[in-house]
Amino acid sequence: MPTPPAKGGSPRPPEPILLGMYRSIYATRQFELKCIELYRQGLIRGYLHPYIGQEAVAAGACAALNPADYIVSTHRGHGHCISKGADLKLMMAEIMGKATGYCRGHGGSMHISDKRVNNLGANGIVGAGIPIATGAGMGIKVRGTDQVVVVFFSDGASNNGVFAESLNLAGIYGLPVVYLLENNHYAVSTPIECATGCCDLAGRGPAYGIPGICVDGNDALAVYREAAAAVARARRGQGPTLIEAKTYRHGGHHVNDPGLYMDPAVLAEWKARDPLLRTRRAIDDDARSAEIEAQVDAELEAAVAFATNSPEPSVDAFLAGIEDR
Amino acid sequence: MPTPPAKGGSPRPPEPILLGMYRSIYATRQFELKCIELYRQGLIRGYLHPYIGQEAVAAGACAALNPADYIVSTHRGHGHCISKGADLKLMMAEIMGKATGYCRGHGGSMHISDKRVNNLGANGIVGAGIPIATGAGMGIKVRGTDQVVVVFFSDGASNNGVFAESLNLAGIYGLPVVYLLENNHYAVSTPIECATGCCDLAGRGPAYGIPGICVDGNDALAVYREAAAAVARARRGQGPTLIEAKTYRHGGHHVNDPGLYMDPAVLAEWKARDPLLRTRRAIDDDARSAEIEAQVDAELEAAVAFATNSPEPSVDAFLAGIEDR
Amino acid sequence: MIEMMYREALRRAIDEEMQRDPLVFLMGETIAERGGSYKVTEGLWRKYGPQRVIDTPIAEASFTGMAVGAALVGCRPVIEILFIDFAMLAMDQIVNQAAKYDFISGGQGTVPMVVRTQGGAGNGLAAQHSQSLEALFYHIPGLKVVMPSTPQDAYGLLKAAIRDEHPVVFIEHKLLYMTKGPVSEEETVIPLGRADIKRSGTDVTLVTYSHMTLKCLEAAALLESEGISVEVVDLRTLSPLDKDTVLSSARKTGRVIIVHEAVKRGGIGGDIAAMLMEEAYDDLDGPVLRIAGRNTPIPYNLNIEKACVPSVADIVEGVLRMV
Amino acid sequence: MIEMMYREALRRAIDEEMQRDPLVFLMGETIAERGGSYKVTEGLWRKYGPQRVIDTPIAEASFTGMAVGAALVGCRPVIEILFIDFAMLAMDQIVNQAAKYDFISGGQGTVPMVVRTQGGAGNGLAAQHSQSLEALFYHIPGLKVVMPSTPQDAYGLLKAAIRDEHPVVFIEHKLLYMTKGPVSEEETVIPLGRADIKRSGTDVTLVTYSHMTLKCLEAAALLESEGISVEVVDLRTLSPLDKDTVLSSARKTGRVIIVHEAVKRGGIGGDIAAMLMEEAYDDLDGPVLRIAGRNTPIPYNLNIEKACVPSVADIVEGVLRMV
Ligand SMILES: Cc1ncc(C[n+]2csc(CCOP(=O)(O)OP(=O)(O)O)c2C)c(N)n1
Ligand SMILES: Cc1ncc(C[n+]2csc(CCOP(=O)(O)OP(=O)(O)O)c2C)c(N)n1
Ligand SMILES: [Mg+2]
Ligand SMILES: [Mg+2]
Repeated sequence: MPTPPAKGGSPRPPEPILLGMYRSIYATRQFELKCIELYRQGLIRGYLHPYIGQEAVAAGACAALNPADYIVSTHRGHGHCISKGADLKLMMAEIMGKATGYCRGHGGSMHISDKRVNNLGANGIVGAGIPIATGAGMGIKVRGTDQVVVVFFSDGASNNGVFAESLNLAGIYGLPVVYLLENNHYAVSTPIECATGCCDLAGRGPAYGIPGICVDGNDALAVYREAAAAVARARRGQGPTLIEAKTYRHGGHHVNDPGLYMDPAVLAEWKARDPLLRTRRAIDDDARSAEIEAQVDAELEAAVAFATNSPEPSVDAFLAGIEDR
Repeated sequence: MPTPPAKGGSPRPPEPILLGMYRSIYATRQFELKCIELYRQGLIRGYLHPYIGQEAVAAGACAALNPADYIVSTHRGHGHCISKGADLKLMMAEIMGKATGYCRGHGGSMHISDKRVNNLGANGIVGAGIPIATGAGMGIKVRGTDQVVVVFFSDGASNNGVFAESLNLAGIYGLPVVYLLENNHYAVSTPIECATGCCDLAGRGPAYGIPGICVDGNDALAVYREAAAAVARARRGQGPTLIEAKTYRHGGHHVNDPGLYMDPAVLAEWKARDPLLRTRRAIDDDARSAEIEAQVDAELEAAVAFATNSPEPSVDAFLAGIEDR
Repeated sequence: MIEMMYREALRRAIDEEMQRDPLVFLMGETIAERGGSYKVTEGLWRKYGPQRVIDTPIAEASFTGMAVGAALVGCRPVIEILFIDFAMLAMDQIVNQAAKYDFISGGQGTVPMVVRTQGGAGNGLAAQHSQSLEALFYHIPGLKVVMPSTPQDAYGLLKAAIRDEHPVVFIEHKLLYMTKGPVSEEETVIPLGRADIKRSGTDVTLVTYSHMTLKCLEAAALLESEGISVEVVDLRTLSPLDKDTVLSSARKTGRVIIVHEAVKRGGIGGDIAAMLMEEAYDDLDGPVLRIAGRNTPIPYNLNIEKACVPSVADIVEGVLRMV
Repeated sequence: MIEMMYREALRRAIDEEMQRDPLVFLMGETIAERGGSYKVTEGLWRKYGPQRVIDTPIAEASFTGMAVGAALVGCRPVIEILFIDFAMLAMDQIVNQAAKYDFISGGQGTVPMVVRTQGGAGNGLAAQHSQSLEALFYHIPGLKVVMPSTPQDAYGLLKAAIRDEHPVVFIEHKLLYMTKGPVSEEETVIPLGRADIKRSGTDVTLVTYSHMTLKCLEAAALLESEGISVEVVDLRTLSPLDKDTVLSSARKTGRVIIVHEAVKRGGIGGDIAAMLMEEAYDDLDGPVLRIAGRNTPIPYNLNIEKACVPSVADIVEGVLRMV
């Protein structure tokens, strides 16, 4: 049986953790608002899936990790990427398709990875990161380090077969993997209630032999607490955990989806529990939060300038390198 | 929570059902013993996976079906095939690769299907029948008939992603499908305890929103009872059920596997609960059972003669028909 | 003729077939109330209800398998796999099940299902949403592969695909959905397996299909002004392949270039080139050439993306090199 | 040289690489204590323990994905997918993940993994256990494809595959496991991408690989007695393809037949034929021919199974038709 979300407020984590989480949340929010603006201006193309409203999940989970720990992300990956410590310049350059981006302009929003901080990357195939993360856990075991992997994915992915297979595999081998199911209640426009007869997604952990826990995904402190506990277990060799974090998108599936199928009343409720505001409130020190915000704003401005001024990839150089693939 | 196997004896089903089940079990047993003999003589080739020891599952489940209901089977499919009403002549001819076989010699043991009795067939890909059965259920719904599908598969398949996906799909759409998980405790030589951290396989039903029930798979009467209940629910439009039937192979994975990895003591225990002997005991009328046995023996003898005397497929005719595929 | 978008033509085909045959039904992700990501199924959910226009969870392997099962019990499922890249999740059901059932069962049952899917580069969707993977299906006996280039062909061929007794992989192109063209007013079924000469010519034959047909036609128009007469053979159906049309065009012009967007290595161009060599060697004035996708995954950036697939200029240049 | 079975040569390669590099590990179904269905991994579980020789549940999609992840964190996983038919379950991870990571990430990470698998007809295992599906991998940029025909090649190429920085699909053949041949005593790594001339000749070139190499050699021996000198080029690695060796043999003999077991339509033979036409047209004395698998799933019955794949007689006859 999954643990229900904790009642009342979450205990305060150490101050630097709290501030770090706020930094992640604020940076993700501002970064994405800027991306949407650039998208509307035609400066970003392709698919762009905002994480707005869900930022506490990535911020809380990544706050529980060491730099050497791994994450595996999704098509909705900006928050994971930033929370794990991405350089906004390289991210923005990638999303604008520039040669200076994380992936040299090959990847775009849906494919950013960041080797320096062990972010194994986003993925355009829903669910595909789950076995990859499981394998990263196996690799850690083979190499004998004490690293941990957190893999993010959402409710839609949890109905894909690789989710079940991977939980099962991680359970047998006792792998150091935390499966972080961000239940944002939708897969594109399909509500989770229409995609499964069992909405207790955390309950699928025990069905495959691993613990399943449910947490308020809009509460960064709560996510941090559960993630830290799961990470600690994994690091001690006590195996994987499934954490379901309940959350909600503040908008449509991607930047071009108005999300008209979302019930405005429900959306308003979730917006009232905006993880950004809640975390800022938890800091309860306007000077500290303002300081973080100013830093992020400056960083973001620099990132946009860097990306804007960066060159496109060279076609000739690109073509020169491909014939051996 | 899955229902534990019923304690004590099962209530007696109607006499024709009981006799029919015994006929299925006895015919499957004799048919396979004959196949093994023919295999040793080099008259059968390829993979041959005996169902010996598990016959009560197919017999019990198929006894709960109408002729118009469908079954979907596996690589270990002789029991399903016979219990659904196969003609032993056409089966034996197929397994001997003859032109007169169910599949004209194209399929062999692993691929027999039988359109006349709505057996959609065995499958060489573990787990692949599960979504196919789910789709048959959807087809029934679209066509508006009151048919039901029973899909057989084993513990190994239940760790494959299509199992989870299919339960989930059947749950959402309320499909008339009974998922009959024959837990024979092994996938080839891998014990189920090594293949999952959660050996309560029936418990995976609720994780995907459908009921999960556990039954003694060596007790044909118990299997019949649970299958009949699940089939009745499905026929009434009350959706799918997962039934886990616990059973055991009396030998190795296939005809060439001595199964040395099986614990002889455990095997002896299961053999003591041989479904054939138990069902014969349930009939408790030596004349009736002997009559059935004599009928089957004669049928089998005729089947072997038929298959032996049947021609091989013609190479020329075969090649003439293929270039348009 | 009525002017229609490619996606409207597809929708009309599905609509007419659903109307005609209550055993036709649809499954896919967000194809119901939302009408599909490319709006092909728009309005059908309202018209035919949730029993026949069915949203699925993200479970390509299993809902494809469901189509196999539904086909086996007498229905005619039409499923949508949103990107052909995602069909990789369903390969077991397509390759090992759908394609083989009729054969394995000794003819006891066919699998009349259609997998509608979509491929190609051109929108900055990067390496996992831009592939051209038709060659993977073309190689599998038991599968038919259809790739229409015009609204009329999309319409008539989808109807034929739905009526076919065998599994059909029906591959649309993301850059075609919004293209317009005339579609016949009266109901029309275009038989599978017949190529269409989209432009007659005498000097060079371009054998092509799907979106590249448009580029070949553009190239042919440009070449005409240079006095070169180009024939454009649109295969429409890759499998079964209309060898006769390809061979007779090749015999007429003596010069053939196969143009496809898919990666050259292992693409279907090689197969057609080899077939031409085997069957029309003496009628050829020189080697059959291939103009095809570069040997790389498709990148996100639009400039380098563009460089990965054949352009009109590449085709013009190829023809000029040949004559 | 030591006389060894193909499967023993594979085992020796894995053993030496596991010994050399603690980051090499194995995953697959019943490969550990049981040693694998074809006995390739026999004894390795005992030697290297359950941490490095790992049995998996029947979950091809996810354990293949696990190999991708393990490779990304620095290991060198070697997985076994027992039949290439079952690789259809893992196509997303092979095609969309393993093959693309290096590219998508802009070079931030390679995926040094080996998928060992096995194909081909010949044991009455029917349509889902007998396919030759190499063409599906050959078409995907980012994948290497290796198909050795001899114990020595199996040994040396598997070692190279394990050391390669990129994903390698290493395809064995069920009829080769028990074949014997000399294997060098000293450690030998055979670089990927180099074909091997298994027999020199001057009249006709047979381009082939895997089990068909043995049939081509048999045919060549028979033809010699008729005074025809046949060169047998064993590709060994399909991708990267050793064009140079193929081209120079073609230029030498002027007559080429490509022989493979896979279905002709969309098989790699077409690609090689087209390449030869594009690059060596003037050196050819006539069309490049293909002798390949029939256009059908493989049936169970042994007689008709045999009729589906090229025989020595087919090859002999093809050569005789050509000279
Ligand atoms: C295998 C696969 N099927 C379908 C898609 C198309 N698609 C992209 S995002 C998405 C919804 C994913 O839902 P969920 O897993 O809940 O993630 P969320 O968008 O909520 O973050 C779909 C269906 C895909 N990318 N991959
Ligand atoms: C997808 C796939 N993987 C592997 C195999 C090889 N294989 C054949 S039977 C079998 C074991 C199946 O175990 P289980 O599902 O428990 O069925 P049982 O043999 O016990 O009836 C395996 C691994 C296969 N046929 N298909
Ligand atoms: Mg979601
Ligand atoms: Mg089993």
